[in-house]
Amino acid sequence: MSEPAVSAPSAQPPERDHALLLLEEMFRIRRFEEKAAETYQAGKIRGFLHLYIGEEAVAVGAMQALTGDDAIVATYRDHGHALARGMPPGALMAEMYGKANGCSRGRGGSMHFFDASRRFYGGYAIVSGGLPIAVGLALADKMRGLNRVTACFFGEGAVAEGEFHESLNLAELWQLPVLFLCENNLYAMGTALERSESETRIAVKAASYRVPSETVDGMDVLAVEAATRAAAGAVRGGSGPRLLEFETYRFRAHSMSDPDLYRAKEEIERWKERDPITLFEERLRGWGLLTDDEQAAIDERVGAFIDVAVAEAEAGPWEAVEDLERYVMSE
Amino acid sequence: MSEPAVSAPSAQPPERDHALLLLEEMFRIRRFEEKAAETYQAGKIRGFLHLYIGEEAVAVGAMQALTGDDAIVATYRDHGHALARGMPPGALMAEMYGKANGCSRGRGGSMHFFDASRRFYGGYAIVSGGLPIAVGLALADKMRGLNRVTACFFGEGAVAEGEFHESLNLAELWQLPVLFLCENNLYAMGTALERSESETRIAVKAASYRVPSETVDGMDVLAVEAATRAAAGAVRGGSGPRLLEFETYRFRAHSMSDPDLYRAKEEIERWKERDPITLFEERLRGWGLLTDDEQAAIDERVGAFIDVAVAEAEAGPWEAVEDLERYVMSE
Amino acid sequence: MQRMTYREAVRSALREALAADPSVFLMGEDVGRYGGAFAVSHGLLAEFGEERVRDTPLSESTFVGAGIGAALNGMRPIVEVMTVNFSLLAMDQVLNNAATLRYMSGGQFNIPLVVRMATGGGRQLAAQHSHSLEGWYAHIPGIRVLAPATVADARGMLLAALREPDPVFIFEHATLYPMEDEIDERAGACDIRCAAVRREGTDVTLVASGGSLPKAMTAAETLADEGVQAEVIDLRTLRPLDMETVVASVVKTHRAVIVDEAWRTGSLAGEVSAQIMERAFNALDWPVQRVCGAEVPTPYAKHMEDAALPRAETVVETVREMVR
Amino acid sequence: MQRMTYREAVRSALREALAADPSVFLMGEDVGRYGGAFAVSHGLLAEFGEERVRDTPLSESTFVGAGIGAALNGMRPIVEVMTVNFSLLAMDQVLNNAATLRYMSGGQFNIPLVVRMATGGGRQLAAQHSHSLEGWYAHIPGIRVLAPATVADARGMLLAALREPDPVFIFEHATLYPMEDEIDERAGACDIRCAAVRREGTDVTLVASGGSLPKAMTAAETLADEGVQAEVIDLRTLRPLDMETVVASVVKTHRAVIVDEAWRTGSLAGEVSAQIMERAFNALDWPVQRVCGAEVPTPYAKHMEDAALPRAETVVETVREMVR
Ligand SMILES: Cc1ncc(C[n+]2csc(CCOP(=O)(O)OP(=O)(O)O)c2C)c(N)n1
Ligand SMILES: Cc1ncc(C[n+]2csc(CCOP(=O)(O)OP(=O)(O)O)c2C)c(N)n1
Ligand SMILES: [Mg+2]
Ligand SMILES: [Mg+2]
Repeated sequence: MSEPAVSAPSAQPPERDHALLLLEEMFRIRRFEEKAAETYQAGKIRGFLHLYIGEEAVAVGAMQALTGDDAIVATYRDHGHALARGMPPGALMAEMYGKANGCSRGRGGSMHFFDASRRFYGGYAIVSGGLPIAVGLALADKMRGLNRVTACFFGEGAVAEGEFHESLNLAELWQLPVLFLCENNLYAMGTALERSESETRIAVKAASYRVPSETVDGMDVLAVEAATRAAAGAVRGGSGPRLLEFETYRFRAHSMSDPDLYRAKEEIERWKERDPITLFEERLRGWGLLTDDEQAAIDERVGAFIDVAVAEAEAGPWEAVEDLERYVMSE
Repeated sequence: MSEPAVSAPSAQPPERDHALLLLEEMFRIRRFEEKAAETYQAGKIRGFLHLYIGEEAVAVGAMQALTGDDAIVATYRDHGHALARGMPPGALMAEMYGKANGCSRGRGGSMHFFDASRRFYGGYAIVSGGLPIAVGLALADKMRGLNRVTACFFGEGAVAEGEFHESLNLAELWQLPVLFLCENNLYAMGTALERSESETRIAVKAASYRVPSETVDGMDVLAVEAATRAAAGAVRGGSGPRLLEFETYRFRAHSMSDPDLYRAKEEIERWKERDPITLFEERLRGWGLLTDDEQAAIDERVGAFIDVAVAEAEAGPWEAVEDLERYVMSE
Repeated sequence: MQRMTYREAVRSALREALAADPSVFLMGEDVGRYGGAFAVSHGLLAEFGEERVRDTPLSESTFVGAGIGAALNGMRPIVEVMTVNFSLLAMDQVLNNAATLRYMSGGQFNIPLVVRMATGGGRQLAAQHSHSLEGWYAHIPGIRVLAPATVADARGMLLAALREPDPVFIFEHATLYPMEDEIDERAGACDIRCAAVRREGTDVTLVASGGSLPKAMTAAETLADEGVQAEVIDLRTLRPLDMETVVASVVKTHRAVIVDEAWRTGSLAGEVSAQIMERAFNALDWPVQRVCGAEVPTPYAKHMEDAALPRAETVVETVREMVR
Repeated sequence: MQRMTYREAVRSALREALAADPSVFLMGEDVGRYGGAFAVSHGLLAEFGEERVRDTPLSESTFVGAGIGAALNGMRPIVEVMTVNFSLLAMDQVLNNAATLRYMSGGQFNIPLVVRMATGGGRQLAAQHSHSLEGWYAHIPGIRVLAPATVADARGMLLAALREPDPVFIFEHATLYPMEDEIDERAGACDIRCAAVRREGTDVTLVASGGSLPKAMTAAETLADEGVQAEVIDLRTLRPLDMETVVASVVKTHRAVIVDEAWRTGSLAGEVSAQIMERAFNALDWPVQRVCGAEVPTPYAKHMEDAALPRAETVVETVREMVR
């Protein structure tokens, strides 16, 4: 049972194409979120909107370690995970517009993206509510003899809920292939981790269920990818669940309605200096893997990527009100 | 944060009168429970009946370390705790008869004994349901500046419930005077601890909340008393909650309706050799603190004690049916 | 035909399902080694092994949620929540996940999950162990709620539930487990869409379900001796409600009494009463009456609990008033 | 008199109670640093400090249970469960402890606890964040359930709840927080036993509460233009129900429509409908009607959510049918 320790920045330069892919995926999320915020201000997106800005390295790095056969369980802060999983941006933007071409036919909105074809089992808006679901998905894989991993993302705030305790115990007790991925951005809405947990080291908590865990620098996409590959490999190997704690930070408020009065501006600024995208760009340039031309090309491709998303959302049809009761039960 | 380790049998002979008191109290519980079982067979007690036989040293030893100002929270297996707390046996037996002179006016039955005058906040029949209540009782004491301990008894089965996790965290986070007393009798109905917990060392679990804990031989009444005195003292000293795990065993089935098919006869026999009452008697005789005459005197007093209980229960009146809705709300 | 108890009928359906479909498995507290708190699953662990008959820790919210997850991923879980009283700990998983995932995903997922639990009072188990919360479950869109009241239904409804693509919650009234009857042990799934007329009558309609059905039947017999022919309807499925059968009867009898063990205020009996008025107002000669549980936490003492629960005599007295 | 929002009215009651009684404290998720998910407790942490305004971890079952325990031991806790949707995680503590301890102990204990929570839909928060479960709470003996629908009640009912010896659950409809009105900021506790006639009328009785009241009032205005005088009753207290006020109105108008945001089947509207029939059957010219939420998990898209929730127009159309 490993003790928490921030993993040192991966020294090895990554393979070039792969590195640029990671960068572009993080970029996509950043721009997608900025556009979502802008569109929200314009009143085209309503309800709750939780941005992933600042945490891109976690979803992007972790998703690289998973195969198309693996399952994903996310939270209401699910845009980054959906994009990193390869869900078409138009289907996501359209979902936030409440259109019928949305990934949940406009019924779920920002907090509830789903994609059966990619085994994206959805964003769960009740904190900790997705953990038992992940345990069950993994139980089914184990009983069916399928060698697949169920990756369950959740925030550090969920750790205080009873379901975290029950789920880690059951997953370990039954040796289920669950990869628990804790996004520790230090706050649950306005409540700082040290004001909600008597023991703030989540790795120590995992150990009390005999679940091996590791604390990872969530601002280093390569570290996230490497740690997730190792953990996912162990889970795939049948040695039961693993937990990874990613130390990260949300650069924006909890949601669009959060005045963000509980964080010191300096703290936010300090973390912004560790912007996962800028950090990675600098390292890539240092390794000579990123040129201005490539940077420009990426910007352009991502810009087009976002334009397509908005265009599809704008052009999408509204679900017919007559279909209000459709999908409550199977036909 | 202490590691689990069965405490060595207390070598020091106890003060004589105190020793005989402990013995007599354990005896009272044993006989009371045997009488309850007999009365149940006779159909005078109905519903669920969970006997404390085999676990007497825990309630008796622990209760010695608590003052009348401290609060008690128990489970549905609450007879031993109620007796050790000094509740009149007649009020308990009458409660099980469903009489108006019962400690809960016949409304609670065996699982729900209450006594406001002794700060006995009741037996809770939803596993783990009493823990949050104990946390709240302790919160009130702390906020009111009262230096009192809230002792919360629960079985090891409750450890799997989310409320155990939430309650230990909150008690430690807010440094509340809660003394968590886990009666580890190895089984939750028919489910053995190792088949319900990935980590069976409850002390290790407590450590993951930074709650200091100790594992104690629950068959040694002196060890239980000593450990509880130390822990209660620490809690009273304002250093936050403590958890004690008492290793014990129930000699009877879970309840009167339990066929007890899940335990090996040999295992039960082995534990019966560690009967807390016989063990203590032998040690007292070894120390020359118990003579045949005293033994006989104790038997006699306890016999009378039980007779009074039954007589009061038999003689007690039935609550008037017209009072069915009384006590739902305050008048 | 074979004589068996309600308990054995549930067990026979479980055994049949486990034997027939490898994706079916049973999970819950003490369903294995202990043999089930009500001995329903007795023997199944020995027969099907630990993989198929799973004892869970005391973690209601998580094993119910795990049942949802397993159902989402190709399995056919049967989750036993020992009693409805403990299901409160899993209520979030029921209402926010089991009932919503299909809809929220725009129909991409469905949850073929069966959850069984014992319900009701009448055994002197006091306030925390005697709840009748079927009415709460019947309020939830996205799930089906069944209440087998006969030995045949105890078996047939479970087999039928296992064919549904969506979550089905089955409430087994704890007082019914020892009830015996002759049933066709080879009969498969039965209908779970319709209520059933358990006794024909012309003067008044008694609507009941689960543990209240025997009380309604007893009342009907007493009334028959007094020359009052009561028609007794067993709702069987509490969500969706089959009001057609109920309304058809009331249109014939012009009077209705609903028997429901739950607390009166906010009970399913109130819903049925309101729907009868909405659909058969002009056919009513008398306001629909309800015989429900008293609005108190269930007391332990027998005479107090008896006073708190609906009784056949109360039903009889209520009807006498109506047909005078 | 002073003009303030519903949000400010709740805050003023909280501030007054915290200032007046040292045993009062506020506890819940983000009530402190964040200022409350709905900014209700904004500023109270600065004013009363961390001891009296306590941010809790995400542990609904335990902080609600802790509220019960603190109330049992001399304190006067006000627990804020951010929204009713999350209260499902604490349902066991509510039903099995808060509602039963006084009764199970034969009256030895009582629980002066106030639990506040936001409720309802209408803000495009989708299926897991739009529940209206007041009806479930109103089913529970042993607790009081309040639903303030006006700015004055938002303040007065909370102050009144703090004088009750037993648990009181207050449901604040999230869409009402910005609502403004002139109220007497020095007015203390108000009555919490009676329903209120918010508008007098002679032709039909509209029964509503909480977030449904504004819809009923709007409908009444539209109907007035058509010459139909609707009497609007605000239930105010959902448990116990003040049916006298409702029945008195129906006896006068002979018609009633109940507006309730909850899913129709098993809604409190069904209970009110059934009780009106039980108590005023002969006064009814028309079956009591209900305008409730559609039986679907609340969808996100605005046009879909609008179709799922009760609307003033639907109430108007329903009444037109009845008075034709
Ligand atoms: C059970 C429950 N309680 C409260 C909330 C309200 N809420 C939504 S997000 C949130 C904070 C969760 O923080 P964390 O788990 O750290 O995730 P993050 O938002 O930081 O990604 C809260 C309290 C909720 N959705 N569910
Ligand atoms: C939440 C809940 N789930 C299930 C039950 C049924 N039940 C009653 S006692 C019990 C076993 C509890 O075991 P433990 O906590 O070890 O206490 P013990 O009976 O051994 O003293 C169970 C499963 C319950 N009462 N509450
Ligand atoms: Mg967080
Ligand atoms: Mg035990």
